[in-house]
Amino acid sequence: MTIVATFSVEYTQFLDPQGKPTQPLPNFATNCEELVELYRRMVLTRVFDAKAVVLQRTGKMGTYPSSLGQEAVAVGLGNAMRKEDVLCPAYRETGAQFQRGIKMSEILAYWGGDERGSCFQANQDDFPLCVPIGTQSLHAAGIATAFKIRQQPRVAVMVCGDGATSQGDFYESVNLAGAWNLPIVFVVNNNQWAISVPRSAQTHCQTLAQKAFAGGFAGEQVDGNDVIAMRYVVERALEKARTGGGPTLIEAITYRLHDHTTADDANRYRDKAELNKAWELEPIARLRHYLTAQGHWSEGEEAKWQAACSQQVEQAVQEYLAIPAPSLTDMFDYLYAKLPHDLIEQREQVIAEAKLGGDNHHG
Amino acid sequence: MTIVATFSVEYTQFLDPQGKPTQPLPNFATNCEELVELYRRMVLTRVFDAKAVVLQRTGKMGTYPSSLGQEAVAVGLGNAMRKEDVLCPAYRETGAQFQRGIKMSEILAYWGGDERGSCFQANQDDFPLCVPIGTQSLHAAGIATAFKIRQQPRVAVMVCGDGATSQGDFYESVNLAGAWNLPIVFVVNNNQWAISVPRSAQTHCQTLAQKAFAGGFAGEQVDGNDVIAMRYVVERALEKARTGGGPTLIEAITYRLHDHTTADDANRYRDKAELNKAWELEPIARLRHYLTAQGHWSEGEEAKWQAACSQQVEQAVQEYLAIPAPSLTDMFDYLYAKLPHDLIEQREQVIAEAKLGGDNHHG
Amino acid sequence: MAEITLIEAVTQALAYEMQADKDVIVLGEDVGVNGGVFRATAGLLEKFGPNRVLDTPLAESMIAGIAIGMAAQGLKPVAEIQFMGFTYPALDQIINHASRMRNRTRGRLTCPMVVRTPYGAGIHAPEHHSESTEAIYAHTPGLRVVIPSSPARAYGLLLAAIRDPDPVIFLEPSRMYRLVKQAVPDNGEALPLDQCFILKEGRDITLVSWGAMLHETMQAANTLEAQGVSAEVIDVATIKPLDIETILASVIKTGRCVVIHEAVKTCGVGAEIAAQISEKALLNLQAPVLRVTGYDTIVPYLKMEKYYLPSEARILNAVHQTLEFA
Amino acid sequence: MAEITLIEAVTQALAYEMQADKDVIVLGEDVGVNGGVFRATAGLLEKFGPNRVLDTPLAESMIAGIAIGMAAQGLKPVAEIQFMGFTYPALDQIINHASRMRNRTRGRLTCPMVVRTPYGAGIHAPEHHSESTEAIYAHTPGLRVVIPSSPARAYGLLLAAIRDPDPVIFLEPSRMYRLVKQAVPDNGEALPLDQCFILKEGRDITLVSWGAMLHETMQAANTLEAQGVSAEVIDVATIKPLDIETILASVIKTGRCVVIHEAVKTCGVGAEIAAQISEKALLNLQAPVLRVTGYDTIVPYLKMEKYYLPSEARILNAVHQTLEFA
Ligand SMILES: Cc1ncc(C[n+]2csc(CCOP(=O)(O)OP(=O)(O)O)c2C)c(N)n1
Ligand SMILES: Cc1ncc(C[n+]2csc(CCOP(=O)(O)OP(=O)(O)O)c2C)c(N)n1
Ligand SMILES: [Mg+2]
Ligand SMILES: [Mg+2]
Repeated sequence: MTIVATFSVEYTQFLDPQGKPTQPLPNFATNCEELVELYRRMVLTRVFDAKAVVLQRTGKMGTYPSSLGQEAVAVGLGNAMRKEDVLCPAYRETGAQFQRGIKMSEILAYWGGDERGSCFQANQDDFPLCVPIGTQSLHAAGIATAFKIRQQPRVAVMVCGDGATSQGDFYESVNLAGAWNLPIVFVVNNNQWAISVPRSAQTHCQTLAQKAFAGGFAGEQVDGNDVIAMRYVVERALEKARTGGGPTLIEAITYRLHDHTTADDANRYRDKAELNKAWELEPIARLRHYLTAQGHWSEGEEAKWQAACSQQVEQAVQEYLAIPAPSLTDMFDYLYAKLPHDLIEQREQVIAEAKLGGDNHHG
Repeated sequence: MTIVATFSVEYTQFLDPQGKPTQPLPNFATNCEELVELYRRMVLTRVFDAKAVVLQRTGKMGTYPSSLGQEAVAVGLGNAMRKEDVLCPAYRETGAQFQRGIKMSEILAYWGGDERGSCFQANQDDFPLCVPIGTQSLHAAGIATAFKIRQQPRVAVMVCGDGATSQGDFYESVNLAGAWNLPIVFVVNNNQWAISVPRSAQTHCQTLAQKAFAGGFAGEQVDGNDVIAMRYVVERALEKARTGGGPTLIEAITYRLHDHTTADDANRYRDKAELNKAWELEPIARLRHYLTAQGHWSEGEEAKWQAACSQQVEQAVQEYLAIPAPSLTDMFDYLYAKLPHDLIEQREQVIAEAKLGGDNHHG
Repeated sequence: MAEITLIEAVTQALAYEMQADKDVIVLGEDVGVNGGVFRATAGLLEKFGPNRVLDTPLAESMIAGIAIGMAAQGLKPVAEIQFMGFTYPALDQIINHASRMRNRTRGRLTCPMVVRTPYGAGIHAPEHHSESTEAIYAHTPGLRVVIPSSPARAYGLLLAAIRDPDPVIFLEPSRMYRLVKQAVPDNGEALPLDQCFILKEGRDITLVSWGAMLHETMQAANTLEAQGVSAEVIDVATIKPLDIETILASVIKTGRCVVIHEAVKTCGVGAEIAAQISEKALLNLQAPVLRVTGYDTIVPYLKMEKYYLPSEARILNAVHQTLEFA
Repeated sequence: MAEITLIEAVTQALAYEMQADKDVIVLGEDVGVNGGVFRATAGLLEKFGPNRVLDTPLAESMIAGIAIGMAAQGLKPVAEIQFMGFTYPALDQIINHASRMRNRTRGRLTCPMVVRTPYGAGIHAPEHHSESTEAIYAHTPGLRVVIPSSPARAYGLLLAAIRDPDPVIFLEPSRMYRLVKQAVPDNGEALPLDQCFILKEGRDITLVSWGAMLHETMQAANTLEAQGVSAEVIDVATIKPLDIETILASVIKTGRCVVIHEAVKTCGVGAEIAAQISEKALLNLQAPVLRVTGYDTIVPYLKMEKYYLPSEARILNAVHQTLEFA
């Protein structure tokens, strides 16, 4: 027997849970203003998130998946991406989407049950949230294929959860990305749970990073609660992809501090002790500790920024609530570029029925 | 950066292309009678295969996928399996199927366009040939799940091609096998081609064996033209699975010496030189060289065995050709356990129409 | 006897049959500790243990595919797919294998499996949680397709589905999961898998529906009663094989028929029913068979989904059109 | 002008449009060096290079899924799936994404892609190579479904499909690939994507069909002509959106109709056509609309497949039943 191939998975972390550097920080992070910016974005994401949950609980919005505790993943990757790159998210990447010009009110509109929430006004290329788990990975691979065919220095970034890595579509995109050396970065938000199924039951892999080996390219782990590490590894992977170096798979290790969605109750299946332990690792306090220790953040600034976030979010909520009802006929008018003849009658019918239906309609 | 996990792929070979041992042979192979048996089975497979191609070419059978050059893969694994194990084949495993009690005439009937070819008379549990590439891997995982639930010391063996490893279903079964520690062996017949797509274009992986790492278990390479190595690694993997050690993925490196099927013409896309080189590695000559060198095989024995094979195959062909036409109503009678009422009329119709249709029928 | 909801009836049937037959295995995403996202499998893990209730990794093709392998070994897998919109990755295994294994092997290998999934719109859920593509399954030879519309029928039909020796697609109208309660004796009695149920007898018109739309259909029938129109209401219940005899007998009696379903109109199951009625009872028809269905669009998100779903008013409108046809 | 087969017309249309529009990209298994297992893409790699003709790894969900991403970036992917029986793994991407992207994003992202696949039985191929499940696609809002039945229509309709700004499922009747030859000018002229074609005018009965079954349907029409029965033959060509107006006009003229397709009967597209005729032209019908279809079974392997496919005799039988109806 001879050994014909060997592989290894690296792990990157710069700040430990107490906010102490575990190794020299990367270049960008020596500039504390950049770090403060990352910090502010994480807080903004959390404030938005809490508000979205309240909107759902008070009947002003539909089901919502909180990204509590996973802010560093989204903010780090969103920050590393360039405008011309394309993001194919799952549904816990609001922190990234804000940086890509997607409006808070758009995201609220989406979860409020309004398709217009995906008609991003300031971002024409990013994909909308993706509900069928893992399917967006192939869209990202297709986008990356287009970049490659047109020789554009752009990168597709796809984000999915730990559960999504069990899907065939995820793997098929990983395999293709390797085979075609596509400019794509896979970010796996390993928040340890897929609804009630723990990471350990999802796969026997020691790391999710090694899923990349099945595509013949590098996979790595990163502390997904360390926004510095997160931004660092994503930026490096983007650069590599942009310059023809091909795909990278990044497993970001973090934790879902909330229920799966507002429709879920994690108490049914999750140990309280595990949750408490996870709180000690969360990304915002960690970076705050570091910035405070460096003298770049204070309680006063915290209070001010919290207030600013609340205000910004509140304004977005007002915008969201003020969106006029969609048109009845939208369900026909955006189905095809041009309404096919067989839908003309139905389109008229929906208008007539709405008048007729009145209170008889399901509510 | 720290390294958190490492992996490697082993390669096993006992006989080199000239039939010279590259390392001490495993126990079973020190008994030359066993080797002669394996040799005979490979030759039988090749004789059958050649005849099947002739049947197709002469209009006596439909499309047929030759396993020329890959006899060691099928014969080695078929020989290692126990009767109570279950085989989920693709369509190039005739050499294994013969050892599992499946009749030559059944296989011919299948390719002759007769469903009864999959109603194996002497093997009630093996799955039929599988045309949708890679899908059988999930059936094997389900069978292994049943073994595990019932605590039976049985193993499911799934065989697929190099191309099949790109399919989502393949990966989903690999992931599940790891997660549930299933008694299953994955054998990838890497014959270097998926119709016209070469192995190098199918995936960027250095080895197909490493696809197992995405499931968190061991993958290994074997010289698939060395039947000794083939039988050895499969037997070892079966033993491991049978005793609760979980899954193994075996990549058998071999070569498709024929066209993809009788409907294909490899000259369109394959280099003659590559084919000629591959002929130098083929499994039958290799073992013959060894056995001859050991004094366990001779030209006389070869001639006798070739004649015996031809006779056995010829008899199977006669059996095949003598199978009476299927019943017209079979397409209804095996669809459900009991014919649903909505099919009664159609079932009568097919009888009536057949009388009526006569020569008007497509043929 | 306590009254139970449709979803509780599903749980009750699962528990009954798991108790009665140790080969019945429940599998799917979150069906274990969590008891299913709708709680259909609540309590089963505790009762039957992790060898009988399998929480799977997140992969629907896998769920269907391993069920085929398990069934071939004589188990009776009952797989849950979390929502019908997530059954599509499983279609290949269902169409190409589950439905064909018996025929392919001339009866040697069989596929006694059930795929359960919540289906239909109107529960204010996100995109992909409102599908009603039962026609795809009804178009697939080798399958049975069953849709209960009451707790009692959910119980009896699910028992029948699990006991059936062939693959059954069992679609549970999620809008009905907790809409009504009913006393359902836990007696293990199955209902026939190939019959319609007449929910209300009538003389003037036949209303044919299934699943959650029976709610609006019954409302319409009651409104019509008050207007002096006697409507017969049929719950198709088993979409495949279709009990066209019961429907025909009713239409021959009433001479008029409206089919109501929430799936899109084009190539929906309503087309098959209308085509068969028109073929076999043309001379009995006093008006064309009308279809009141979801529009040929994608179910709008929750803000507008109510305009997609057929309302009682739309049903009444079609009924009156039919009654006034001349 | 040389006469070409249907498959050559496909190649001609692909080459024309790739030449005219550099955004058109062909992808699929074996479409490159090999030129496709049916030779539909023969010569394209040589002509347009490996950036325009992509040999993919073996994964159909992947092929459909990346086409969506490519299309969103403004490319016009034309994906080949080797046989219709292998489109099922791609259904999730087609139903859940391709058909919905425009609607989902309110027009921001669109999906101008074509999925081409050989379809239908009768070519003596192995299992899974005989599928005709066009009804699944016709039931999916957001798609167009097109089936050519002659070289000229293959050319014109494929051009239209590629140019269409929305996803098109393009089903090529493999039994017709090399059945007839026809002169097809390579002039880049597309045919309308929403119209039926009247292949033969007639007065006594309307025969509606599509794909390879038009072969037997035309044979039957010719036989009928000799018997003094004047049959009008309609090639539906575009299954979705359905040009019911042309069909209705014909049936109103003839008063009788038989729909012929090779797909299974239950919930086939024939049901939709029959239902619409019966709904909109009930009083014009002098006999029920009959359907001559494949049986509700799995297409038998090659030994018996001819008994599955509707024959001319079966069509004639139904026509006479219709003519004699009273
Ligand atoms: C194909 C599919 N199957 C099932 C679901 C239901 N579902 C929604 S989220 C989820 C778990 C996802 O877990 P993971 O990928 O880890 O992402 P997370 O929610 O933890 O961010 C499931 C099963 C779905 N949306 N899509
Ligand atoms: C799902 C599916 N897609 C496409 C095909 C058509 N097809 C038949 S064999 C084949 C290549 C298979 O290659 P590989 O897995 O390497 O097996 P081999 O034929 O080389 O043994 C393809 C694409 C198929 N049968 N099933
Ligand atoms: Mg997760
Ligand atoms: Mg191969």
